Order: sequence, then C-alpha cells, then structure tokens
Amino acid sequence: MRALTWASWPAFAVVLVVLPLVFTDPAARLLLILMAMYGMLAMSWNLTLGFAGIFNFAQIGFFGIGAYTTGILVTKTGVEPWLAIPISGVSAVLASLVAFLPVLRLRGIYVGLATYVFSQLCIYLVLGQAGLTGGSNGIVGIPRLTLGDTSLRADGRIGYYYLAAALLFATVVLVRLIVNSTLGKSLLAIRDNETLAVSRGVSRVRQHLIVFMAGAAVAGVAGSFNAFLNGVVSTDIFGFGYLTLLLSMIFLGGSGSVYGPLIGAVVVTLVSDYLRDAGAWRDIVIAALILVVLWIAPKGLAGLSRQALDRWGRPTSARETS
Amino acid sequence: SSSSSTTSTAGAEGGGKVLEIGLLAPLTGPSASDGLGMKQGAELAIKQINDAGGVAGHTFKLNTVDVQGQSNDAVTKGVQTLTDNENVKAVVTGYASTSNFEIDEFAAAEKLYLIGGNTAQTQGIIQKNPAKYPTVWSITPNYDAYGTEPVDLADKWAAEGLWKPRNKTAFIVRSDNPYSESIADGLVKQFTAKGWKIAGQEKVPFGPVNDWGTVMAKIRSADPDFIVNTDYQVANEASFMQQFLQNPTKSLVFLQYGPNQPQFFELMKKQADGVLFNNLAGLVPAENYEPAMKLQQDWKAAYGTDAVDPQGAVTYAEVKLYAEALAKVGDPDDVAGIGAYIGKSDTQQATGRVVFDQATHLAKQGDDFVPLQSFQFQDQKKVLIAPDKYKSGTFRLPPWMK
Amino acid sequence: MILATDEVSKSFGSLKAVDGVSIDVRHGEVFGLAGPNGAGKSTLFNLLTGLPIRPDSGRVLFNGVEIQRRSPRWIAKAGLKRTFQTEAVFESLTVRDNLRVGSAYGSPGRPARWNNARCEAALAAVELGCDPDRPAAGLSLLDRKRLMIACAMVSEPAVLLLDEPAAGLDPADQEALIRLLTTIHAGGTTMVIIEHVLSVLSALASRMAVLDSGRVIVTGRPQDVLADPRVVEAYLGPGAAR
Amino acid sequence: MSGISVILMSTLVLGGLYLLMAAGLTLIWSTLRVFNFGHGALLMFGSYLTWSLLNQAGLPLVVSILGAVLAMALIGAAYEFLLVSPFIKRPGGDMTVMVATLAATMLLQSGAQLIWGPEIKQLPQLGSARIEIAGAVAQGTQLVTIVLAPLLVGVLAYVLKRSSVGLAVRALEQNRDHAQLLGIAPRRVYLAVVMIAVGLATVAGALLGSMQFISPAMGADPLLRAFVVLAFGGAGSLPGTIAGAYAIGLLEAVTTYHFGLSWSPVLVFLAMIVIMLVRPEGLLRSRVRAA
Amino acid sequence: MNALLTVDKVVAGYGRSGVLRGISLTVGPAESLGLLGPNGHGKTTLLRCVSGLHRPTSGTIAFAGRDARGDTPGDLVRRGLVHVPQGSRLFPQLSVEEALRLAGTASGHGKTWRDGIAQVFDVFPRLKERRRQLTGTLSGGERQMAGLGMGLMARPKLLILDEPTLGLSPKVKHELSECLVRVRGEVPAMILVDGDMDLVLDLTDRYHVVLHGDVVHSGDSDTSRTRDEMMSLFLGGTADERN
Ligand SMILES: Nc1ncnc2c1ncn2[C@@H]1O[C@H](COP(=O)(O)OP(=O)(O)OP(=O)(O)O)[C@@H](O)[C@H]1O
Ligand SMILES: Nc1ncnc2c1ncn2[C@@H]1O[C@H](COP(=O)(O)OP(=O)(O)OP(=O)(O)O)[C@@H](O)[C@H]1O
Ligand SMILES: [Mg+2]
Ligand SMILES: [Mg+2]
Repeated sequence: MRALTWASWPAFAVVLVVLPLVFTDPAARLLLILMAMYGMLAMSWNLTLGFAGIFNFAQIGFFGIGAYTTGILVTKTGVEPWLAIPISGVSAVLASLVAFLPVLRLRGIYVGLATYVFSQLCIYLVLGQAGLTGGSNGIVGIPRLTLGDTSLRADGRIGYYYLAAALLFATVVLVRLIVNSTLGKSLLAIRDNETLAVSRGVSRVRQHLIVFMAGAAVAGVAGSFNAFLNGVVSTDIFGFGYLTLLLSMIFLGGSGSVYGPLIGAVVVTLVSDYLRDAGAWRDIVIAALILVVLWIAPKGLAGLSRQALDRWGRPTSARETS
Repeated sequence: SSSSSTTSTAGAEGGGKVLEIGLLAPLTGPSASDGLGMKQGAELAIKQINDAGGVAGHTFKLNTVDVQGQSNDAVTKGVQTLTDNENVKAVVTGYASTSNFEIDEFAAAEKLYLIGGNTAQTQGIIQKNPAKYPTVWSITPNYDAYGTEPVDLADKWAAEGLWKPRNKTAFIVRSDNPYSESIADGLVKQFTAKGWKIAGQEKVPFGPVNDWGTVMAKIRSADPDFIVNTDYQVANEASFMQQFLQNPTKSLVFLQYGPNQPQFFELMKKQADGVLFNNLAGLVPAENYEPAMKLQQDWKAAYGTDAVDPQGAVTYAEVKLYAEALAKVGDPDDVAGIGAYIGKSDTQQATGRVVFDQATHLAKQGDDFVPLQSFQFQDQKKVLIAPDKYKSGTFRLPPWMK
Repeated sequence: MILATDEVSKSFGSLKAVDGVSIDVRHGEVFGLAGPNGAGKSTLFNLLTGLPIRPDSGRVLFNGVEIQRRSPRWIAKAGLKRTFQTEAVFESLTVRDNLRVGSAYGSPGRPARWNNARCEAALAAVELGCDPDRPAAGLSLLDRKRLMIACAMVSEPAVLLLDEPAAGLDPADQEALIRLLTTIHAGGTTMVIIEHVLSVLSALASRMAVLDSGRVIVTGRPQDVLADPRVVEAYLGPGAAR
Repeated sequence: MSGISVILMSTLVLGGLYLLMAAGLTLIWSTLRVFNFGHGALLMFGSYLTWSLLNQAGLPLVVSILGAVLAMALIGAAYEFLLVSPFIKRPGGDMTVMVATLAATMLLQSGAQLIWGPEIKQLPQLGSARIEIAGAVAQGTQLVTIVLAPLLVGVLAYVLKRSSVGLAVRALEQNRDHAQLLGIAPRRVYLAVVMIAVGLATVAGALLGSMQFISPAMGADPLLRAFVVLAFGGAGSLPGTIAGAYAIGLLEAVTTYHFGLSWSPVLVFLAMIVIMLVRPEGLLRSRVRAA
Repeated sequence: MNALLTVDKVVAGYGRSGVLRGISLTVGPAESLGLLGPNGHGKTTLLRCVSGLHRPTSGTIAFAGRDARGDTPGDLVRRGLVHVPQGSRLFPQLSVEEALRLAGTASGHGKTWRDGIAQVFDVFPRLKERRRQLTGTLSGGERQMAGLGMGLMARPKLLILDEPTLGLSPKVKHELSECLVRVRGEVPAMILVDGDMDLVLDLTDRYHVVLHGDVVHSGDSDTSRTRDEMMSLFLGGTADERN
C-alpha cells in the first residue's frame, strides 16, 4: 500500500500534465479547469466539514472574498495580477478569523447557522459597498492573466488549465500533509470525543482555527482563480447554488477521504455539463445521484472504489483473519 | 476565409448545413418566465425560417444555454460554451447578465451577439470604442426615454385636464440594480426639472421583496401625486400593487416593465386596472402595424395565446435580423460582413422600425423607430395610450382615485 | 507534595458537589479516593484538570503552582493526566494513532510531534492484545481501559488520575489491571485512583481519602480508613463484612 | 403613531409566518437531531399543491389547504422514510441527513418547476375581513395568519408539554436505544414528528402563497428566517421558538421601518450572531446540561 | 416445554466480528437465570438480541410461546419482556419522575403510572429524594436505581438486568442488592448479568457461564462453588483469548 501511495504522486502529476494534450477541444479544457477548481474548493472545504466535523458553511464566503479581493485589486488598484492570487488567499484567511468567532462558543448545527449567515452577510457587505464592489452589478472587466505576452486564455485556455492543475496539485499535497499529520489525527480525536481530546492536551480552538484558516486560504486562492477565469465577479458567488454544488461534490465523492471530494468534483462537473440543456432536469439528476450514492455507498464514490480495490487487491484472506 | 466559404457552399449543395444559433436565457431561477419567452420567440423564428427552406442553403438549430438567475458565473460558462462551439454562428438573447459584461467576450471571440436588455450598460461598453464591437448590436434602444416619458405624460394629462395633481409631488421606489437605479435617477432628474417635488424615495434590495408594508407606510405619510416603482421584477410589482390597494392614496401608480409580462395580469386581474407602465422593446400592439399583428397571429398559432412575451418579441426579431443578414452575405463564417450588414440594416420588426445608432450600436428610439409605448390597464385590458401614432385609447383616472 | 487542593468547592445549583475539599498527594505515591456514588469524586477530578468546569472557590496546586484558572490544555501539558469513568478512546483513530495523539499533544512544547519510541513502549507496557493498527472502535472493555491508560501514560505525566479503572472488570481482568498499574507506579508516576473495588486500593494505595456529600470524611492509610466507623457507616455499609 | 401600528402589524404577520416554519424545524431538530434543509422546499411544494387543488381540482380554498396539508403529510412520511431514517443511525449521520435534505430541496424545486412551470402563481385571500388600527391595515390572509399561527403552535406546544407523547419525543431525542427498551417505537414517533412539521410548513406555504406569490424558490427566504429564529430561541424548545419568531418579526419590522429593506436583514443577522455568541443556547433556553 | 424465553442456536456479531456462536438457553416463567462470564464474551450482545435491539445473524428466539425475531423492542416490552441496559446514560434532560412516568406510559400502563411510581419510590427511597433532578446529573448509583425503577414501571414478566451494580460503591451496592431482592419478589422471571458473582448466585435459581459467545458451563445457583473454581473457568476463557 505504502509503495503504491508513493508511486501515486508522480503518476498524479503526469496525468495532470498529459490531460490537456488528450483533450484539446476548448470546451473539454474548460471542463478540466472547472474540475480542478471545484476539486480544490471541495477538498479544502472537506478539511473542516469532513475531517474536523465542523458544520462550516463559510467556505463559500471565503471563495467569494478571494474573488472579490482579486477583482478589486486588479481593477481599482494597479496590483500585478499574479500577486493578487496570494493576496486573495491572505484576505480569505483574515476573513476566516471573523467567521471563526462563532466556532469559539458554538457547536454542531449552530456553527452551521452562524457560518451560513456569515456568507449571507458577505453579500450585504458587497451590496453596501457598491463603490468598491460594484454592488449588484458585480465587478466586470477583470483582465485575463498573462505570462509574458501570451494570455493564459490562448490556445484553448491551456495556460489556465496548467495554473489550475498546479493549484490543485498543491491543494492535494496540503490536504494530505494535514490529514496525515498529528494535526489531522487530533481533528479526528476532537470529533470523536472532545472532552477526552482536551484532557490529552489538544486545544480544540487552536486545531480548528488552523484547519479553518488552511481551508480558507485554498478557497481564497480558488476564488481569485475564478475571478481571472471568468473576468467578472458578482454576489452569486456567495449564493446557495455554489453551496449545494460543492456539498454534492463532497458527499458524492465521500467526505471521509482525501480524494473523495475531488472525485465528486469530477463527476458532478461532468454530469452537470452533460445536462447543460436539460433545465430543471439537471438538478433533479444531480440530486438523485447524490441520494442514490448516499443510500448505497455511505462513504461515497471514494469508499466504493476503495472497497473494490480491497476486494481486488487482497482476496478473502483479510476477512478470514479478522 | 475563402476555404470556409467553399465548405459552406458545398454544404448548401449537399442539401443544407445546420447552423446553430446560440441563445442565452434564464430558464431557471426567478426570471425563468422571461427565459421561457426568449426561448419561444427564438424557436418560433427558427421554425418559420426552416419551414421556408432555410437561408442561403442553411437551416438553423437553437442551442440554448441556461444563465440561471442571471448569475455571472452561469453567463460566463454559457458564453464560454457558445464561443468554444464552432457550429454556433450567432448568439441572441433578451438579456443575459445584469451588467452585459459578456459583450466583451463575444467581441473578443468575434461572435455575432444580438442583445436586448440593459442598454445603458451596452451603451457604456460600446461607446468607448464602437469599432471594437462590429459584431454586437442591441435591438433595444437607449433607456433614456424611460426616465423622461412618464413625467412628460403626467404633465400632458394635467394640461389636458384629465387629472389634477394636488401639489406635484412624486414618490420613487427603486431596486438596488443598475437598470432600476438608472431609470429612477432619470426620473428624479426629469421630475425636478419639470418643477415637481420628490416627496420621498425608497430603495429596496434586488431580489424578492415580500413585505412592502413599511414602504407603504412611508408612501401614505408622503401622500404623493405620482408613485413610480422601478423594481422591474413582476412578482415584486404585483405584490407592491396589491398592498397599495389595501389602503390606497390618491396617486397615479407607474410600474416599470413588470406589467408587460402576461403574468402580471394573470395575477392581478381586476386589481390591475389603472396601473400605468411602458415598454421600449416589446411588440407594438397596434392594429395598424403589420409586423406586430403578424407575429401576434403566429404566436397564437404556435403557443395558443396572443399575449406575445416581450422578450419573445426581442429574440424573434433578433433571429429574423440575423437570417436576413445571412441571406445577403451568404457565408455564415463572414462574421464581420454579417455584423456590418446588420449595423446598416433598416427593418420593420414587431417591436418597431429597427435602425442602429453607429455610436452606441443601439437601435434608435422614437415614434418613428422603436417607440416607447405607454400603457394603462383599463377594464381588464392592456390599452396603449401613447404614442399617438399607435395609440388605441386614452389615459383614465385609476379606479382608486375616483 | 506534587498535587494539592486547598478548600476547593463546586456547586451545581443548590447542590454542593464538592465542598471545601483539601487533599495532598505526595510525590511518587498512589493516593486512593473512595466514597459513595455522588460523593463528588469525579467532580473533584474535573476540578483538578479544569474539565469542563472550574472551582467556585479554593485553590489547586500542582508542583506548587496554582492551576485552578489554567486551561485544561495547559494542565495536561504540565503533566497532569486523567482517565474517565466511562472508558473513552478516539474511536475513529487506530490504536496506535490514539497513542500518537496522546504523545504529540500531551507533552510540553511544540511543534506537536509524536514520539514513536514512547508510543511503542506504552503499547508494550499495557500489554494490549490486539493489532495496534486496527481502529479503536469495537475494542473489548479491558482493552479500551488499557488503551485509555496507555494514552494518558504515553506523554509520561507526573501525575496520573484514574477514575474507576477497575469498574466492570471481572476478577481476572482486575488482577491484570493491578499488575499494569503497579508497573506504571514502579516507573515513578504518582497516581490518584478513584475506585470502588477496594481490593485495588488496598493493593496499590499508600494513602487514601473517603469523600461523602462533597466533603472529605477520613484520610489515612487504606487499612485504617477502611476500618474507620464513619467510613463503614457512610460508604461500606453492612456489606463490608463480605 | 401610524409607524408603531404598522410595525406591530408587520410583527404579528411576519412572526406568525416564521413561527409556523420554525416550529416544524425545531420539532424535527429536537427529536431527530437533524437539520431539515428541505423545509423551505416543502413549504413551497405545499403551496403549489394547494394551488392545484384549488384551481385544477376546483375545490374550495379551505378544503384545498386541508387537502394539501394531508397530502404533504404523506410526502413528509416518504421524506422521513427515504431521507432521514436511512442515514440517521450512521456515524456522522446528522451531516448526511442534512446533505440528503439539501438534495431533496433541489429535487422539489426543480420538480415544481417542471410540474407547474416557471410562472409565479397566487392563492386568493383567505376571507375578506379587514381591520384598521391607526392607519395600519390587516386583512384577509394577514388576519388569518395573526390568529392561526400562534394558535396552531401553541396547541402543539401544550400537547407536547403535557402529554406522554411529548415525553416520548424528548426521550427519543436523548437516548434512542434506551427509549426503545421502554417501548417507544422511534420510527413511529419520527414519522409523526416529520408529518406534523411538514403539515405546519404547508399551512405556512398556503398563507404565504396567498399574501405573496408561489414560485419554486419561495421557500428559501422563510427557511433563512427560520434559521435565525432557531438561533434566537434555542433550537430545542417550542416556547423558545415562539418567543424567537416574534422577536425576529419585531426586529425585522422595526429595522425595516427605520433603516429600509436593504439594511434590515443585515441588522437581523448581526443580532443573531451576537445572541449566539452571548447565549449559545438561545435566549430562553435554560443552561442545564448533562455532566 | 413451557419456557417463557427460548433462545436457540443464536449467532450474532457486529460487522465482520462474530460474538455469539450458536448460543442456546431457556428461562422458565417463574425462574431467575444468572449469566456469568468475563468481559467481552457476549453477554450484553445476547441480551440485546433477546430484547430486539440487535438482530441475530441466525437462530431463533421465542418469548411467551411466540417467535420474537421480527418484534421491535417496543412490541416485546408490551408483551412483558423488559431489558434494563448496561451503563445507560438514561435521558439526561428528563427528570427522574418524568423518566419513570415515561417508562410506565410507553410500556402500555398509561393509566396506572402513578401507582407504579409510588411503588418504585418504595423500592428506591433515594429516587424519591431526587425526583426532580435531571437524570443526566445523577451519580452513578442513582442512575442505576433510576434505570431499574424504569424497568419496574413496565410491570415485566421477564426482567433483564445487565450489570446493575456496575460502578457502585460497596454501600450503595449493598443497598441495591437489597433492592434487587425486593425486585426479584416483584417480577416473575428474571435474567441477571453482573460482575458480582455472589450477588448473581444469591438472586438466581440457575446460572450459565458464557465464554466466547456460548454457554460453557451451567449449574444451580445454590450448589456452593468456590470462588477459585469459578475463577479458573473465567481465566480459561481469558487465556484462550490472549493467545
Ligand atoms: N454538571 C452537573 N450539573 C449538576 N449536577 C452535577 C453535575 N455533575 C455532577 N453533578 C452532581 O454532583 C454530585 C457528584 O457527582 P460525581 O459524578 O462527582 O460523583 P462521584 O463521586 O463520581 O460518583 P460515582 O461514584 O457514582 O461516579 C452528584 O450528585 C451529581 O448528580
Ligand atoms: N457496537 C459494537 N460494535 C462492535 N463491536 C462490539 C459492539 N458492542 C460490543 N462489541 C464487541 O462484542 C464483544 C462482546 O461484547 P458484549 O458487550 O456482548 O460482552 P459482555 O459479555 O457483555 O461484556 P461486559 O462484561 O464488558 O459487558 C466484545 O468483544 C465487544 O468488543
Ligand atoms: Mg464518578
Ligand atoms: Mg455487558
């Protein structure tokens, strides 16, 4: 198993590099880009939602704040566009400090309520500061990223693809590092039994804050990427649509595993693109898909594939000894 | 592009090639009924064209993209899908986003884009450098008239003695979106210029407004002569009106755009009587205007109602406009040629005579071009009360003022 | 004196759960706590470790430092570790990861890193009979208790507080537990044990206190305390003869 | 003067609507320990059903509402059967149920759009009674809301407080295994609770559909307000919910009157966050917790 | 055979791990059966199967002459099979009185719960003192009493007690065992599992020793056995497990 995981890193990188060479159609490239972006978001959200078990609904807020930071920076100040990406990550982290306040005292669904309201408040803040944010008009005309003289959009968005792929790869590394570290284990410990964890010297607030900020950083960067990709930011980014979309990804893929949300992002993006013209049927199919997966595979698609791997990898012997 | 020209000719000889026409429309979400109208209009036009044997050897197929609740994200994705698709030769819409940012995308991708709504935004984008947008044309004219006409009409009615303002005061309700805001700003300016007093203003958030109670309370305490609500969303306007009628003041009520949608009347029925509204882009419902009557008949045959959706009239005209240009230019890949032809065209559409202003790429506004039609519901009918050229009735005092 | 309380009190509403308790625990000893159900023993442990409650009044001294206002985490890192009356482990972690968490966060200093050698040593010391890489969910009762103790021990605390470690164990397992605790004690760990199974206290404790209704009624050597009529009256009852 | 009466009237109407919505959520939350994200969509569906019974089946309005409540209670049963019970016992089941109910929201909303189309609809006024107090008018459905909402929820709260059914509900919430061993059938209680909650939501939907409009998205806003009510009143208790609903109604009416519709949600949300931080268990909730 | 409870070749487990391996036993209508055995050998699991909380993989269970496999715990309670579970947290937010009342009404004695409570308070005077306290804040002993009291409220034909004296102080345990003697007088049949071997032998007619999910030894409770003999039986099991 261990050998397999080590081999998987370069394999993953190679796949990411080769993919756009196989899919040269710009529409397919766009799908790949979206998968990578949603994958980043879903994986980073899963740190708090899945591993730490915090009902964190502020992630969408961090995504939006990242996007707005970039929008404001590149249209209102003359900040170098590439620099806007890390700055957006930082501003999302700062916002996460505010969103974290309720987590200090609240538990469970109450955290969900408070953090959801945080995202809603972002909308009102944006609308209220119309001078800076364009209000309900949004920020338009965000210039595309360029590398030297070539736009990342050129050649079927190959530039955006590789940027997204690089960010996704970094996210995967980050999430894996966190999950396999003591931090990751302490999160599970807190989720299992908070009192016991605290009496073992784990600080709930500190550990939760760390993952909260880590998740926010990734979401902020993803938001910045989104702003450059679309060239426009508006308050939809804080809306219910993204919330359900990303939750579908996480739980379809499997919230218990590192890669589950990524798998979910790929599947949901494909399905929703395939059903682009289906109007209301698109949501019906996606919702039905989530429910079916929840019914038959509690651990999501990732859990299913793991089971399949296990069965295939070590036939019966494992079960006999247990 | 001589090679593509040959392929299209070859295609024509081989029994006709199918071209796709893109449609951006809010098929789901709060504006879904507008989206449905857009789709119906475009489909009707395409069907008529295909039934007549197509254009220059081509038949059309509609490629609809749902922009959901005008969300920028969905619009972006839709635009990218359509621009990435080689078979899509032109894109039409009633309106897609609230800011029309997609104009830049289509211009950059050199796709033909015919648009209806948010002309202030279109104008803002295009007039900076019209040469950059040879393929983008708006068949809806500048909205400036929205900001002046109601005031001018009110003064006219007063002058004609149809109505006696008590102290020339107006109350203006606006919604927090560019369309409503720019019209409300125009109205405030015009009212003040014409010697009216603004008795009060209220801004509501963009989106569903459920309870107008507190706004009503303010209106009642201001007791104005004229109330304007520029929140164009039909549900909001209907509930505004219903709540107003619970305890009305002696004021004329003008509602921006919403009452044009068939839905408004379906919801309000008798309560609609007396409501004033206007429209720049919908079908001109005048017996003496042939293109409009024809569309009304066709619409009834296709969809069983003669209430032509205003957005449907827009997309119908857009498709027709494109088909005519293609017929002249011949090569669907000569986008620049088609764009240039459209820009110079002068056609009679169901929405009026469409001639484009070269500085803004908007259709020209005026009684001889695309007219601003003012309506009032009277005896449960939508009556055109201005301009005189087309009108079928005259202004009456609304029932709550009698 | 490594751990002491000075007139510590805690009330829940009108109930004085802990009422002016002063005990002192000497370096290296095993100190027993007994008393009827509801006497306030577990509450006293909670007060010592700051979890989840603080004393209303009084002081808690650990190595001469007042800790009654410190955070539970600070107290844990300072070397005061406890177990719980209902045996608690981190169910979704493997047995080994349970220990790693205990090791990484229980020891003073950062960054939080576990000490593999200590984890293995603790694992060996408690003689856990199962695969250390299996999830802790579904362990047998004795193994859960062992794991809970190992998890507290792995950061080599100065004082270990055990809340009814022998409860629910059959005689054979109780003996195994006594052996384990003896070994841990021999390694120099000071222990405070709450226990109703008096054989465990008699076997291990050098001194003990009996609590009743939140107050200490007797303190002393186990054999003296258990013979004290007040203890018989309040705690042991006529069944003590058995 | 008219300001105060307008605010008061708004408070009673808004509070009543929020109450119907939040009471159901509270009930589900306190028994099943899950959060029903689909409550808004259920309200919407109930509203559409009422409309269909009225306009397509031609039933009288009151009968249509009752019919819709019954039909929706059955849908509620299916909802419990398909979305709640399969997941609730799993580890981390609360989150799974929440996601399942989100999926249900998507299903119901899109389903409604397919069945009834995107055009908004409206139910007629419930009765023509009208009162006017110091310039503030309440008529028809508004009056019905003012009276009916507190009545329904009050009766429910009383029944739950006094009866052994109420005890059973609370016992299940606290220790499912042991409650079963006492003879309580959890499935039956859960079913009843979900059906009652959905029924209340349907009533709210019918009232809302008559005061405002019926559209596939109409449930989102009431759901959000119900969130706030729960946070205010403490999610576990009906009396808290009643107080919370009217407190939010009042807050909203006052802030709307003085700061406008754009700012009132912000102020309401901020108030909610402050309350949550200061009194995490809600305004009225006693703070006794298990050791 | 007029047995009240018949357990026949029951196999059960959790997920992949088997716990019960074809265990069989019977309890007569007026009989008290003790189950002894080391920790983790399946006593609780067996009781959970009997009361319908856990589904056996195979085997049959019949109560009062009827197959009980499809019954929910609620059905069984109303038929008189009452299980007081091991180490229950009870209902933390219900008061002692509410919990008792609930136990009476839920088991179908809605009319007579007041009498039931009075009786329970006779058996456990301590509960009467604490009647208004939330069960979540009771001490361990008080909680056991409340659990037992709730069991009695259902007027059982067969009362199943799982480790009632777990974690009790000697005096309380003594008090409780006296209560148990009274409880024994009030219920027709009983299954008692407890760590205190003497208590089990005192209160029962027969006993089984359960090892590895099966009965390995049975006997009459009054035949005196030395503690050492029992210990060796237990140890045998534990030693097996450890290899
Ligand atoms: N959080 C709380 N709120 C209210 N009362 C409490 C709380 N925690 C404990 N109590 C009460 O305080 C008293 C002491 O409880 P504690 O758990 O300390 O007893 P104990 O000595 O550990 O008993 P046992 O041996 O049964 O475990 C009990 O009467 C209990 O009901
Ligand atoms: N919910 C569960 N999931 C997985 N395994 C379990 C579960 N409950 C019990 N087990 C396992 O089943 C076995 C038998 O447990 P059971 O509780 O029936 O034993 P017992 O004889 O009652 O022991 P005790 O004296 O500790 O109560 C143990 O190994 C235990 O770890
Ligand atoms: Mg205790
Ligand atoms: Mg047991």
